[in-house]
Amino acid sequence: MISGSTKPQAGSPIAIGGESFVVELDRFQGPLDLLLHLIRSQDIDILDIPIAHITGQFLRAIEEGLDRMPLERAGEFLEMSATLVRIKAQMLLPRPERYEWEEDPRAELVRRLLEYEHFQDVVHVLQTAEAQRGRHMAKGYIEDRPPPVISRPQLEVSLRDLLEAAARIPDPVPVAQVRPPSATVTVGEKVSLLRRLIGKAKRVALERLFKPWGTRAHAVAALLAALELARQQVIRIEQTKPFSPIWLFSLATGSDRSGSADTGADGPELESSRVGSGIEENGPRAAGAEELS
Amino acid sequence: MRPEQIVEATLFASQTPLTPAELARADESLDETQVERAIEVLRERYEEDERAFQVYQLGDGFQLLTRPEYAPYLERFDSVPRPPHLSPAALESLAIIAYRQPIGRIEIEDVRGVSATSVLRTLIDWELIRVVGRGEGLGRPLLYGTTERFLEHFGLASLEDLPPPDELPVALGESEPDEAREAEPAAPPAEL
Amino acid sequence: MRPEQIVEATLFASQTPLTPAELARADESLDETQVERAIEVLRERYEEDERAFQVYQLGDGFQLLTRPEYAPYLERFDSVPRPPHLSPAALESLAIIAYRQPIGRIEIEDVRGVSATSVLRTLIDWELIRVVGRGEGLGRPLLYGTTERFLEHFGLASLEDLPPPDELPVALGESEPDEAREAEPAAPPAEL
Repeated sequence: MISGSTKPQAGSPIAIGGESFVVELDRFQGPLDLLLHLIRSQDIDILDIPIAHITGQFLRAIEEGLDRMPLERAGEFLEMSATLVRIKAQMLLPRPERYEWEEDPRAELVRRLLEYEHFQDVVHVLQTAEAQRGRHMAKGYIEDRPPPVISRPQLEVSLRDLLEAAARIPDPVPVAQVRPPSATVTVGEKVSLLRRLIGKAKRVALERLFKPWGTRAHAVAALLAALELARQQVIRIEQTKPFSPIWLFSLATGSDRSGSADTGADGPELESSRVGSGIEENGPRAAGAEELS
Repeated sequence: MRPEQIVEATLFASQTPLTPAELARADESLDETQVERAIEVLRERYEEDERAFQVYQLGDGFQLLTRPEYAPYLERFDSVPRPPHLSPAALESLAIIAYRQPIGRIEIEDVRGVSATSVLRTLIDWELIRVVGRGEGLGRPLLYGTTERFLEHFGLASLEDLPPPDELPVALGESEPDEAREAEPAAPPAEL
Repeated sequence: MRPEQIVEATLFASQTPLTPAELARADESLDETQVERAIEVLRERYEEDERAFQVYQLGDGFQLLTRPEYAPYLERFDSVPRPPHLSPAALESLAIIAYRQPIGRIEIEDVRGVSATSVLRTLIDWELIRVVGRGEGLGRPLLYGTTERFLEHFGLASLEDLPPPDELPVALGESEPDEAREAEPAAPPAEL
């Protein structure tokens, strides 16, 4: 939010220029929403957007809110500002250089805005339907008076169920494992392990060098190995803040392996496609004939 | 026992919508056609007698619900928690999916201009949408569509209850994928 | 809206019997006498119209229920209220709390890897766990522990009756159903 004092209502005119330009960025679903708001609230013809004007307003609107935004959202607004600036530049090209058959640089943006506006209408339809549905009550709408504890139905859960669940609890991470004294660990071993790992990946978490063994000796050896290789300028050690993971970066030149964290987003959704209609969601209640099926 | 009495008893006892096939399970003598006729009989009787409830169609199922004009009275009671109203972000994605299904995440994000990953997960968790297939192209992306529960949540008998795109204030020039809309004969309006 | 319509809507929507005083809460215009009169009106109408349900008095409350002659139809459905059971998620959290109490939500989530908020609420509703204190650290998080009812439910005299974690496999092996053990060829009696 850019300024908390005044909340502009949707459709209220935005003061242009000067200090009174107040837009709560949080209120908008995204760059298209904000853009549409700017256009609608100033009675601008969507088919003939004054790009320079709107771009200026858009940039000012996001300027302050941006650093308070999660990176991903900020990126979405920045992408739109880049688009606006590009269109503005294209519009400034001297006419003769643009051919008649060339599309208006604003065309794609207008198409997206119209499409977005269209779905805002659908949102409105759904909201109305949702509100109407909320006025129909089903049997069981009026809540059970909580029965006295004594009369509660017995839970159908046995001690065995509980113990089985307990057996599934993963062990707490051991603080230190007892190892036979013969299993010594040397810095040399860690150096060659690190060299092997760093050969395959551009960066390696220090943790990987000792986590599987879990003992302090391994951690110390790993750290010494890392320091040794850093001294030899094979790797660079980085930690962004205290207690955050320590990363070891290969200094050898290689292809850039910038992470792509968001790609597999579709995967796990399949698994979560059923959320229990069971007791966990709804809490206990006298089951009616709800299980009719 | 007349069919409409059996159907009435079953509808009355259920807290969730039941399809004609499910209702017919109450008695060997019943088939789906009879169930549907019985529902019609009940609807007319309730209408005539000004009962406080009516049979409504939600998706493929039928359910006894109170009429909307009684909401103010019932809201005075402690009620069981009902599904929350959907957030604007969820509604936006849902609107796009409802009209463009089957549709992939990328296409939804293109329309909204923002990431849809977490919203999609929420909608799946609430069983308002589900994966209906995989698209062509790179990585064969998952395609999403709306569920029965979607219809129930919005009190719709079918997707046809949603206004056709060209009747919305901002109509889009391009034609919408809506063969499904013409395929089925419109079900009797649920009056919701 | 006539009193009997308001009373009908309320009776319909309620899962449990409501007393005339409770029913009268639906509207300022109603008092107990009017509610009772409305119930009489409804009863007569349902009788006349041969509805599948009727208003029954249970204790000092009234409830809409199906008539007994429809029981055979309804019994064909899977509708008998079954004793509720805990979901695997709830059970898992309960196990973690039983063995690690007092423990905060964050720690439970760390072990389970998923949110525990709604599960904790369920367990508290069932009085299997309760808040036993507050932890150190940021926000002084609530700490949960098991209750008397937890012990009662699982037939434990005290928490010490829970097998120590490292004996769990043994404990589970011992409580194997007896038939399984009897199926095994028994060690030949010494005398043979």
